[in-house]
Parts: sequence; structure tokens; C-alpha cells
Amino acid sequence: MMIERSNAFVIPTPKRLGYSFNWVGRVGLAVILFWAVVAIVGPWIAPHPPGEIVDWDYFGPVTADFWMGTDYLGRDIFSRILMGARYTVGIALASVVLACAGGVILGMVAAVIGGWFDMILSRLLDAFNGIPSLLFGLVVVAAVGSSIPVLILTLAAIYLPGSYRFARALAVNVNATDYVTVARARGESTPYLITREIFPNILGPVLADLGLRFVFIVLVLSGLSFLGLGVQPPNADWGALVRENIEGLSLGAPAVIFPSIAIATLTISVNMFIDNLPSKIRDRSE
Amino acid sequence: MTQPLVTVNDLRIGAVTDAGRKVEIIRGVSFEIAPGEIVALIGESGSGKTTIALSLMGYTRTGCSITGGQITLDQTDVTALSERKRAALRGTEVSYVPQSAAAAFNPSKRIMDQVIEITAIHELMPKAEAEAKAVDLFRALALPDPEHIGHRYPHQVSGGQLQRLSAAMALIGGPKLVIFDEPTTALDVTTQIEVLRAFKSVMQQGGMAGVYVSHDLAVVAQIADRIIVLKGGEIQETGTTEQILTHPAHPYTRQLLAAFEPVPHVSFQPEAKAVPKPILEVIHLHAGYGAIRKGEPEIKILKDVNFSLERGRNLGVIGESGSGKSTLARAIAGILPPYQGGILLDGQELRGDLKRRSKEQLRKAQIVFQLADTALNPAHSIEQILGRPLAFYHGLKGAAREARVKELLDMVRLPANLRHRLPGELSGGQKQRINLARALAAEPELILCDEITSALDTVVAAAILDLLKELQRELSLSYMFISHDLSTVEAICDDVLVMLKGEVVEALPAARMSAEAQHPYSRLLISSIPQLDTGWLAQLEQDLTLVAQFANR
Amino acid sequence: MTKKTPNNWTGRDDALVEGMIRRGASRRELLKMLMASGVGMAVGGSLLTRASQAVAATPVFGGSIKAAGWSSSTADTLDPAKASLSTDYVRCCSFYNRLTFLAEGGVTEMELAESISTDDAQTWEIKLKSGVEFHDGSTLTADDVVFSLKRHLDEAVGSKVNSIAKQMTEITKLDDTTVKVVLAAPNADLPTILALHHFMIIKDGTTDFTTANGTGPFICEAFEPGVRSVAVKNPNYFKGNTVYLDSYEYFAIPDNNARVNALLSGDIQVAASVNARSLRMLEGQPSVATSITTSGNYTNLNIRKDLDPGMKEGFIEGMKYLINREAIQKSVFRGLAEIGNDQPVSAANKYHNPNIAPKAYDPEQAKFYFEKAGLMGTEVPIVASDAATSSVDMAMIVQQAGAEIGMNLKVDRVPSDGYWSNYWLKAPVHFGNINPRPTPDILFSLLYTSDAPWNESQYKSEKFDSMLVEARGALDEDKRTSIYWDMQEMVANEAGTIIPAYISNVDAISSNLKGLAPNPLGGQMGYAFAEYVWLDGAA
Amino acid sequence: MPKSLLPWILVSQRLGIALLTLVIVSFAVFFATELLPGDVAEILLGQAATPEAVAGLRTAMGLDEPAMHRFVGWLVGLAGGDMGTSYVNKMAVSDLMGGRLVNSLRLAAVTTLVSVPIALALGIGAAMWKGSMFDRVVSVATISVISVPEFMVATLAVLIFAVWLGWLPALAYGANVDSWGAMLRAYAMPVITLSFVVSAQMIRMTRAAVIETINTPYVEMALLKGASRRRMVLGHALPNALGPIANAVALSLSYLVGGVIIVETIFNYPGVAKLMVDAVATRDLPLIQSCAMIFCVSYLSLITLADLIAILSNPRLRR
Repeated sequence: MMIERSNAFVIPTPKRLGYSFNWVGRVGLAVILFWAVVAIVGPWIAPHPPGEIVDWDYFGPVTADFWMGTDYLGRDIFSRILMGARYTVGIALASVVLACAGGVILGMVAAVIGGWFDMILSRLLDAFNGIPSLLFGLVVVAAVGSSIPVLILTLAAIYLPGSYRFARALAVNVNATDYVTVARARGESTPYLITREIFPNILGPVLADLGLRFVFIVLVLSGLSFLGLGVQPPNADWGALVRENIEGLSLGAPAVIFPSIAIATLTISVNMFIDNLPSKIRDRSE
Repeated sequence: MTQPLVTVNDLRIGAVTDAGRKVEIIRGVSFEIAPGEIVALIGESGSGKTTIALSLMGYTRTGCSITGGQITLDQTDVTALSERKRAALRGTEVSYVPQSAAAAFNPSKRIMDQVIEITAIHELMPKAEAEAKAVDLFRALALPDPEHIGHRYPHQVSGGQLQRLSAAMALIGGPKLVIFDEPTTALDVTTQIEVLRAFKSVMQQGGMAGVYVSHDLAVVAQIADRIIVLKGGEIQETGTTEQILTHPAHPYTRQLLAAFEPVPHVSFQPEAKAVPKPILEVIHLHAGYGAIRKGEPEIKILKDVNFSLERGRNLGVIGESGSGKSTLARAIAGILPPYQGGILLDGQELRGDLKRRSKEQLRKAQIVFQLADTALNPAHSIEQILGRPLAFYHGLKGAAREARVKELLDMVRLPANLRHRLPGELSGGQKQRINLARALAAEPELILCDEITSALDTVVAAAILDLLKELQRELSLSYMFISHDLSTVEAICDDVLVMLKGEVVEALPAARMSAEAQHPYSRLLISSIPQLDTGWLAQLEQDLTLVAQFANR
Repeated sequence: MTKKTPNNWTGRDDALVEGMIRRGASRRELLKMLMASGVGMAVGGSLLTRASQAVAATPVFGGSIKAAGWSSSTADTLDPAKASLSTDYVRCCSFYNRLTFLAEGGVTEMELAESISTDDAQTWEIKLKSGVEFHDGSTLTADDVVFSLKRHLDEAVGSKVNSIAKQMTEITKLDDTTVKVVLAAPNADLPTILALHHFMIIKDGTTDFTTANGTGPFICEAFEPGVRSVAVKNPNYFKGNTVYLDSYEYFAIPDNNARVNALLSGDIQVAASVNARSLRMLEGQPSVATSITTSGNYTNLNIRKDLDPGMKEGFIEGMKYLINREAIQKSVFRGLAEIGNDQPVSAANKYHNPNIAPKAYDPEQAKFYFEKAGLMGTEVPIVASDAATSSVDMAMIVQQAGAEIGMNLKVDRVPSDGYWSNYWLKAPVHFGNINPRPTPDILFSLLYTSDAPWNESQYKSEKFDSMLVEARGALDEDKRTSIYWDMQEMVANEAGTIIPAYISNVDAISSNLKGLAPNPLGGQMGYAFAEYVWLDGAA
Repeated sequence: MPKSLLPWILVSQRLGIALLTLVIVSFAVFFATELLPGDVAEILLGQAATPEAVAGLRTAMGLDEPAMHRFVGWLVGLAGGDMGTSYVNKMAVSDLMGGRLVNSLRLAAVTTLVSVPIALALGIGAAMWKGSMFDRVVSVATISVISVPEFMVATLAVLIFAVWLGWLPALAYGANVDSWGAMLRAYAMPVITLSFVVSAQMIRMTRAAVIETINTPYVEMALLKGASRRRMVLGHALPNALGPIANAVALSLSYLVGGVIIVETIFNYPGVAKLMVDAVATRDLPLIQSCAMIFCVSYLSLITLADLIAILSNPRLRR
């Protein structure tokens, strides 16, 4: 019985569909996984608490004690980066998943239902897109202050319309295919059409899109901390680490260089991974 | 024999699949083409005929590369040339007429600019001279308004005209060899004739050699001097056209020819003859697309269609593209609600809108689409695809469902272990069988077949038709069979409707179709079907005004 | 913790400079001191060397400069009553004059007033200078002064000093050059109060503040709120030809780093109030000097005594022991601050009581008090914001100290936008930031009396209230001093406002800009630098 | 309907939708701002905000009226071309905004002039020589650029070009941009920074769009006519990729009006983004509204323009 079940729901794995990843993509994936692990175990391997002032000196150099130097308050940057991984990766991931989930669901519903619902939703989200994202962040900060859930929701809200547009365009194409027509002619309900017929077929490009948005969110996150919407101290995401230590840039302080490198490795590797996704996945996005 | 224009010697072409696997798609092909000779490359899809044709231009598509052998074109070894030198050959020595001119014309540029582009690329002649030459070619290709047609954009001329314009484009540089890549496959039969005629006459006048790629023996018979039969990247048989048609040596060639043999349809007689109600009855049906104003849609397609289909009988609907035949199937299936008229299934009135039909009504009439590729969800396994209607209509679960899926696969003559595959892992014919099996899973009484054999190779299509007949005998089905191909319809249907511009112009029993059709359009359609006879095109006499009136151009 | 690098403000150098600054030493004195003791050449010695030159050179007339403050918005105003940001003060100081002003060393001097006299500290007579002209050519009269003072009482004006001005119950013109002011109660500080920037004298009847019509050293040539202002020298200035600059442009660069970079690249000549962390960047740059002002500006941790946890006996006490003043002074302010003793009158003020010892950092003692308050193990949120200078950093230091003794303090960083209306004074434990005020009376009546509008910790003491009234009316300087010293002690011991440090203000200037001297009213020479500085080398 | 009218009907449809969008946005912005804690009176009084003082100022400013009333009043005024008066400094919003809008547009225009040609050239080049060294260098560079926070780019640029090299001024906005040279120098750094930010996306999208059209049969046809790579791409692929490219460019450029807050802050450039940040901080409703309208209008007009280009570059829709 169990075997039959598993047979009934064959997962279209990359291998079965004839994909493979090249080495650039694999390197990207490895770096992503590395940071994901750091995000999880960071607090246990950090040598110092993120808020502890370990040195009266500021913008200290790389030493045996402080592997990445110290920050503007004399705190250990290495520990702060390890702790920051959790916030940067976690928040960006949570918001991108939320944005894409929302966007994809709305996009698919709009594509299937069409008509007025589609029209009004598309217009509304378009209008929302017209408001610059950082300004939106600013208003949110002013209205409800800053906490991690607020941060995640704000970022998700900023990226939802784009994701919606993308998913809707894909879903409209899939919705017009014969297999969806067949299912509809069979009398299937809208939820079935969305979840079983359309969703599996836009999943590939949606995942690729999710990766790209993830990169943007990592950067917007640092932009938001510029406006005061960020993780509560003493913790900080990487963007905030760069931001609060930016005065060290002219001194060549490691405190500003290492967080920048952390951001760059993450975003570049995600890009490398996405760009080198097998073309079969990406091409369906067109 | 004079020096051959083209010599292909042991040509091998390799390709890299998406999974990174290397395969050889052309395996040691050798042939020659004499100057002025037209050679046809015949084969089913995947036989490598287009790949060979393109390689004559020194070109292989992305992922493919010439791995061995030589191609000599007019004493030049094309395979040894640099890309720049190859480019210099293209358009001047050898040129190309694409399968779909509609796709091969750049939509954003005027036709004339594209036709004379070869002369600009190779700096053959001044622009004015090139345009004059183009107009001459347009005239030679029997294009209407040859002086001005070049000023239009591609979307402003018909498919048949575009195909002839693409020939002009190929001929403008005065090539020694012209490659025709299935140039009439995408056209309606009535249009195909004009295009074939035009091609034939310019080729004869110019004395150019040609390579004609096609899967259709009847078309090739009209234009080629010699035929090369390909399968799986290898030559099966080579011979003059006459020889191939009359004395095929290779079994595969015979198989190809056999698919052209008319198979007289034996009407299926349901056992209980007493059923009075027709399975399907369509009364004054009107349907269309677009915004609905005053109860009528903006674009009206179907106009007052009436017919009835008796249980156990098959109805063929033929017509050319735009005739509304597919719309008719969609209206009956409820995908496109009609705005006027009625549909009775088994005597019960069907509501226009899908959502207002009962599950039972939906179950009784199933639709099967032309392209199995797009009709099967690529993310679902065959078991899921077939299992869903079983669960949906019949509530089957678990082992019972699996058993039934196996039965269905058996019914369409497929092995049971196929159920664990994804559609992408199947061949075209297998996919179409699955497509059919899914309809059968509902245990329907009527199957609406929308061009289900059109996209298939002749041999495979013939097998599908046989399967349909068998299934009908086993399951007491009725088919409504939509096709542009009269011979297919004749092979399976009892009655035929001829459709033109959304209206039924003639309804006849299929057996008497060829002989008794009255409507001029029906006659035109019948006469336009190419015959396996080299002299058919030359002898064909058609009323040109009639063609102009009905042909889709 | 005792790591030393040559370029670091640590150890003895640190203490020495701090001590000097605490006593309000000028930079020249500082330098002399440092040279004499043979230390600190590396300790920003170059800064001080260059700064010292400012005083030595001979003034030069002519030239224009660009100066950048740190905050600016569309709320920028030329209305002195509404002035709220340093940018506004700088502009007001250029375009207007006050009746009195506070000179170096905290001494009140006459500006537009010829004299201010009283017998009982309640009824005052202000005699105006004659021949003072507004930019529009009209002459200053008593009517202008009466109008300028009275508008602070009108609520529709939205004056920032409404609560201070309220004590002026009667403002009348006696003759063209004399104004009588009667106070609700005696207040010997009136001349100093009138030196506040908000009490600038404007033309009678002025309602349009798109440009400024004052008597000041500069005439307003252009003013775009949130963008910039351009001021040109007033040729008819009543003090005579004392202004060196032909013109100056003023705007704000809110980003500290950008402000410093603009100065380094020579695009501006004054970068007001730079972060202490930037000093390392400025060291060794021959084109740049700094001016350090020790004023009474401070960021304080406020614990409301009327709310949990402040109402629990021992919590405030514990927090006073938990706050590591040295860490704050060294790490947050990089030594450019002096350790505070929990009361608002800083060492820059002549009434400062030096006998109150700041509480030492003593986590064990703190733990004892927290246990007494029964708060160990509960989470106490501390509200901080970038709006209150360095409060987030200070909060983190307290939080870390708490974590080490098992006290769970949670830093709640809130947006700077809206901080003053939404969190300050309201949250149970929060940070505030108080700008320097010239007199203890203003500080105490704004911040600590029972009816004070900004009673940050809800400190209520009748004794304190009556002492303030007594000091106000006391014309005897010694008596006032002794009352104020007692009051400072009361605040330090009883109120819930923890003042860990008085922050020094660092203005970075181009080294060819001379004449900038510290002023107790704040940085940029009490915002009036434009009137006094000159550009060395300007022809 | 006559076919020649088709594009105009499409355009007027777009415009109508754009107008509706504007009204929706203004409504949303107005009430979102209303929901913010604190009002302009409290903010203006700042540390001096005693309840009586706030109440007095509120009455004096007419903030007692119901929100809906004020919104409709503002909307009616806007229809008549009057953007209202700032609560904070009593200046007409149009005066307050005029100069800064010009600044913003000028910066946007210069950046557009610099970045769009470069981005298109790089994108098209990368597509033309897909898989070559050039393509790889361009894609690595664009990835790196999108991976670095904007304020980092800006700060580095200032440090290098203004502080260390002294070639360019650190501030973009000075009174003396009288000569072309001075203007060029003043704009160089913000333009470089912004170009970095907006180009990356344009390059990627252009490359993708061109590559997609390169894979069409008509480009293959051009190849089979003997056309060079250059001719295939520029003559055949590009004209058909114009629609998607215009769309990508529009999306990137829409960032240049409202999204440049970081650049405006670091280079002290008085544009509308900073104006809106100020307006939000002071709860200056008429100003917030007007800024939001400006952003929305610029976004919508860019998108509409892109649509128009797509329509005009497609003969099927043009005629």
C-alpha cells in the first residue's frame, strides 16, 4: 500500500526531467549551504556574545583573538557576523518565501479566475509598485516600529507585487494549455486546477525567481536598516554591520570589510546558483 | 553523368542532450545531388532529414555538431570552412526555404527588406536592382500585386503568400542549391497546391538543384526527381521518385506507402439497435469569442450549426484552418459556452457553461486534443494522469485504481510499467495513446477527437486510427472526429460534415463523399488532396476563381 | 580590555585630556598641558596643534565658506520661536540678535540691550541700544522687542519656549528704547534666559518667515527649507565692521561619514558635530582641525518612578551601579565626554557641584539591589533610539552588563521618527537627550520640579520645588550656588534620571578657518560661528 | 472599429487605468499617514509638546477637521492644479517641491543618459557573444554590482574620487554649477553610483530578451542568409526585443525618482525622495501626498511609455 502511494505521486526530480547542475552552480549551492549551516549553529560557535565589548580599541585589526577585528564599539566582528547570518539569511528567506507564496497563490488565482478579479488585483498591486519600497519601509517604521516580524512582513509586502506579476504571467500560460483545459472540461474545481495542474508546472521558474528576489531582499534589508528598520540590538544583520561600521571604510577597517564580503559571498553564490540552473527550469519562465 | 553539385560522404552529426549525454543523430549518410536535380529527403520526425539539409549550408543547430564526413558543395568542402566563409556561401551558393514562413519572417521588418537582405549582406547588387529582381520573382511565384506586396509587413499577408515570399527570399541571390524544409506542411491543402506549383515552376525555370525535406510522400512525388528515405539518421533507400513509389525495396518504404492505402471504413453496428435517441444532437448552435455585447460575442465563429450523431456511429468534421471545426468541439465540451442554440447529449440538454453541467454529463463526453505534448501535464506521472479521472468520476482508490490504470494501458496497447513514467519520457505516439486512455478512463459514450492524428507521423497515425476502431468495437463508443485531412476522416467516419467559415456547407455519408459531394468547396477540398502519383499536380485542373473564393489566402 | 595602540585614547592621556576638558579648558591650554607633561603627542596631538593656531592668527576679511550641520528638514524655519534644530539656531544667530548673549565662560553679556536692571528680580527694565537697524532699514524699537517676546505666549505660534516665557506676565513698552518685563515670581536669571536662541528679536508684526528680517550680522539671501541657506554680510551691522566673512552657505549633511568626507575633500569648511569615531580619520590630515566643546549636552537613561519597574525599591539604585560610565565614556564617546554624576548641571556651568561622586560600576552591588527589588529573572525593556544620541550603544553596554549578572534587560530600539512624541517621557525605562541650557533654573524647572513639563522620571519633591523658587529670587550669588549644589545632590540621589556622561561636541573644520572658540551654549560657537570666524588666506 | 485607431484606444485605456491607480494610491497614502502615531503639531513642537500647546497648534492649523474632509479638499484642489500648502512651513507645496523635483529629474535624466546606453550596449554585446569571455565578464560584473549595498558603493566612490584623489566634489549639490565642466564634475559621483545600481538589472534583462529573440526562427533564417552575428542581433533580434527591453528599462528607471534616498543623503542632493522622508517625519500630509503622487506618476508614465514603445515597435499593433 505504501509503495503504491509513493508511486502515485512521482516527484518530478531534476534527474528524472533530465537536468544536471554544472560546477559553477554547485559551488554556488555549496556556499549557500555553508551560510545556511552558519545561520543555524552561529550562536553556538561564536566566541563572544554579540554585544560584549571585548576591546577598548575600535576598528581593531585582525588578531589571533579577534579573527575579523573589532567594530566601532570594540565588539568582536567575527561573532557578530556569525550571529548576523541568522538574521540576514533567516529574514531574507522568510520574507522571500512569504512574498513568493503570496504572489504565486494570488497570481495563480488571478490567472485561473481571470476577469474582474484579475483586473482589479493586478491594478492594485501595480499601484502599490508605484510607491518606492524604501519609502514604504519608512512609513512602516514610523507606524509600527521595528521588530523581526514587522521586518519580514514589510519586505514581503515590497516584493509581493513583483512575484505576483511573474507568477501570474506564468500561470496564464499554463492555464491556457490543453492539459488544464482537459482538467477543466473534466469538471475539476478551481483549487484542484491551481494546486495540482498549474502549480507543479510553474514551480521551476518560481524557484529561480525566488532566488533572485532573495538577493534583492538581502540588499534591501541593509537599506532598511539605514532608515532604522532593522534587527534589535545587540544583534544586527550583515547590512547593518556594514552600515554601522562604514566610518571604518576609510581606515580600511576589517569591521566593514568582512560583513561586506559575507553579503557578497551570499548574494553572488545565489546568483551563480540561479544563473546556472539547468536551462530546462529557467526556460519555462519565458 | 556530370560532376555532382553536392557530394555528401559519410556524414555524421552528434548532439548533446539536456542531460549532457552525447548521441549521434546522423550516422554515416552519403548521397549526391546533380546540378538542377531535386532530391527529396523523406522520413518521420527524428529521422534527421532537416539536420542533414541544414548541414548542407554548413549549419547545425545549437547543441549539434558535425563529427565526421565531408560535404562538398560545388567543389568546396563545406565542413572544412571557417564560419565566416560558410556565411559567405549562405544565400549565394545555397539558400533555404523554411518550414514556417510565418515564423521565419521577422515580424518587425517589411517583407521587401527581408527578401533582398541577401543581396545587401553579400553586396550582390544595388538595392534598386535587387528590388526589381524581387518583384520579378514575386511575379514568377504568382503572388498577387507583385509591385507592392513587398511593402507590407509579414502579418499583413497570408500564410501561403508568405511561403512563396520566402522562396523569393531564397532565390534572390541566385543560388545553385535551394533547400526546402517542409515548406507546405503548415499550409491548408488548397493553399498547398498553389505553393507547390509556384515552387515547381521557378525551380524548373532557374535550373537550380533542390533538396526537398518532407514527411509527405504524396507532396514529394509532385516535385522531386529522386527520393532518399531516412530513418533514425540513416538512409534506408534511395531511388528515383517513380521507382520508390512503384517498386519500393525497403520494408520501411513499403510501410510508408501502405499508410496511404485507403482503408474502407466498416461501420460499427451496435448490438441494441433499438436505441432511438442520438448520442449527440446539436441544434442551431452559435458560438464565439470576445466581450459579449447584447448577448453576442464580439468575434462570432460558429453560425447556426445543426447535426445529430447516432449512437455507435462516427461523425467526421472537416475544414481548413479557421473553419470553426475545433470551436465546435470546444462548444460541445463546454469549454467555450455557446451563446445561442442547444446541445443534447443522449437526449439530455447540456448547459452551455461547464460549471452547470453535472459530473455525469461531463463524464459521458470526453475531449482529446491534437497535441499530446501539451495535453498531458508534464509534472504528473502517467499513473496520476490516468488515475485522476478514475478517482474523480468513479471514486476509485488504491489497488482498484491501480488495477484499472493497468487495464487502461493495456486497452491502448501500452505496457503496464509505463505508468511510473512522466510524459516527457514517452514518444509522441505513446503520449497520444495515454491521451486517449485518459478519455477512456471516464468510461465515456462520446469522444470528441480534435485532430488527434495530425501531429503524428503517418505510420503512427495509422496505428492510432486502428486503435480507435478497435476501442469502438470493444466499448460501444461514438466518435466525433475533427480533421483537416479527408483521408483520415474517410478511414474512420460514417458521416462527414464539411465546414467553411463557421458554417456547415455539406453533410454526407463518408463513403459517398468523394463521389457525391455537391458543394463547390467540398469538391475543391477533395480535389486538393495530393495523390501518390507523380503526374497528379501537373494534371490537376482546378477552377481558379473557385480557389480564390475559398482558399485561405 | 587594556589593549593599547599608539593611536588610541587610553590610559593616562585619556584621563588628562578629560580632566582638562572637564574644567572647560581651551584647546590652547590643553595643548600646553600636554606638551608640558610630555605625553600625548600621538593622542590627537596634531589635532590640538592645528586647533591652537586658530586663536593665534590675525583675522582676515573676505571670503566665503560652506558649512554643514547634521540635521535639516522641510521643518527648517527662520522663525526663532519655532527653531528646533541646530541648523535653525545657526541661521537665527546670523540673521537676528538677542537682547543678551552668553559669552565664553558662561558670562551673560548685553547684545541688543544696553542694560537690563532690576531691584527685586521680578520687575525688570530693559534698555535698548540705539541706532540698531533691521535689514530692511527700519530702526529697532521697543515695539519690536515687545512683539518678539509676546509671541511666545501665543499658542498658535507654537513656540518652543512657551513654558519658559509664561513667567513673563507683563511685557510693556515704556518708551521707544525701554521695555518693562514683570515676572510672575522673582527670577534673577532673566538676562540669561533672554540669551536663549528662541528669544531672538524680530521686526514688529512679522508673520512671514520665508526670509529673515533681523538685525543680525548677515542678511538672508536665499533660504530653502531642508536644502540650504545663503547669508551675506550685513554692511550696516550695529557692532560695526566685525564680521570677516563676505558670505556663507549653510546646509545639513545628516550622514556623519558623508559630512566628514565632504570636509576632507574640501567641499565644506565646517562639519558640525562629527562622531568621535571619525577623529581617527581626521588625524594626520593637515587640512583639517577640530574644535571640541564641552557643554551640558547629555544622553540619559530615564526610569519612571511612577511605573513598574521604577517604582520597585532598589531598581533605580541597581541601574545606577550597573551602568558602566567608563565604558560609555571610552567606547561610545571615544573619550570625548566626561563622566556624569546623574544630575543635569554640567561642569561647563558655573553652578556645577563637583563634590558629587559618580557611582562606580559595581555589578555585585547592582545585583544586590535588583534582588531587593525582586526583579532578577524578569525581562525589563529599555527603549532606545537613534534620536537620542548614542543611546542605542549605551543601551547595549547596560544590557551586556546586565547579562553578566543574570539581569535580563531587553534593548528595544525604536525609530527616531516620532521618538520624542511617542516614547520619550512615556516608556517606563527609556533614553532621553537634553540639550545644554544656560542656567540650573531652566534645567530644573524644565526637568525636575513637580510640575515640570519634561519630568523624565516623574520625580516629585515639594522641598525641591520650594528650593528652586528660593534660589530664583536669591540675588546673592553664594547663596544661590549653595542652594543649587544641594539641589544637584537631591537629583543625583533621588531622581530616576541616570546621566552617565556629558558629551563633548566635536566640530571638524578646515584648518584655514580661524577664530572658532568654544561656547557653553553648544557647538559651532554656540551656533554663532559665522559672525566670528575668518578664512585664512582669503584676500 | 477602424484598425488605425487601435493603438490610440490601447493608449487611452492605459491612461485611464493610470489615473484610477493614482486616485487609489492617494487614498491609500492619505489614510496610511493618518494612521501613523503623532501628528504634525506634536512633531513640530518636538520636545516642547505639552498637551495644551499641541491642542492649540492643532486648532490653529485646521487639523481638527475630519480626515475625509481634508482628503477630499486636497483632491479637489489637486484637480484644479493646486497641490495644497505644507502644514509645516506654510509654503505652497508646489513651491517647496518645484526646485527639488527639477533636481530629481535632472539627476534621473543624467543617470538615464549615462546608464541606459551603457547597459544596453553591454546587455546586447553579452547576448551577441553569448558564452564568450566578454559575456562572462559582464555577467560576473553585474552580479557583483547587484550584490553590493548602494551606500557602500556611494561611500567608496566618495572616498576614492573625492577624498583620496580629489578629482570630484563629495557633494553633488552646490550653487555653482554654472559651467558644463562643473556640472559634470558635480554629477559624476551620484550618477556613477546610481548607474551601478540601475544598470545591473537592465543589462541582465536586455541580455535575456535579446537571447530569447536570437532563438527565434527568423534570426536563424538571417543566419541562413549568411548574415553576420552583428547583423543577426542588431538587425533582427533587437527590434523584436524592444518591448521587453523597454519594460526592463522603465522598471529600473522608475527607481531613479523615488528610490534614490540613499544617494540623496550621502551626496546631500536635495531631491524629492528626501523631501518625502522629511514629510513623513513631520507628518506633513499635503507634502506626503504630493510626493507620493509624483512617484506614482513617474512610475506609471514610465511603464506606460514602455508599453507604448512595445506597441510602436510591433507592426502588428502599430497599424
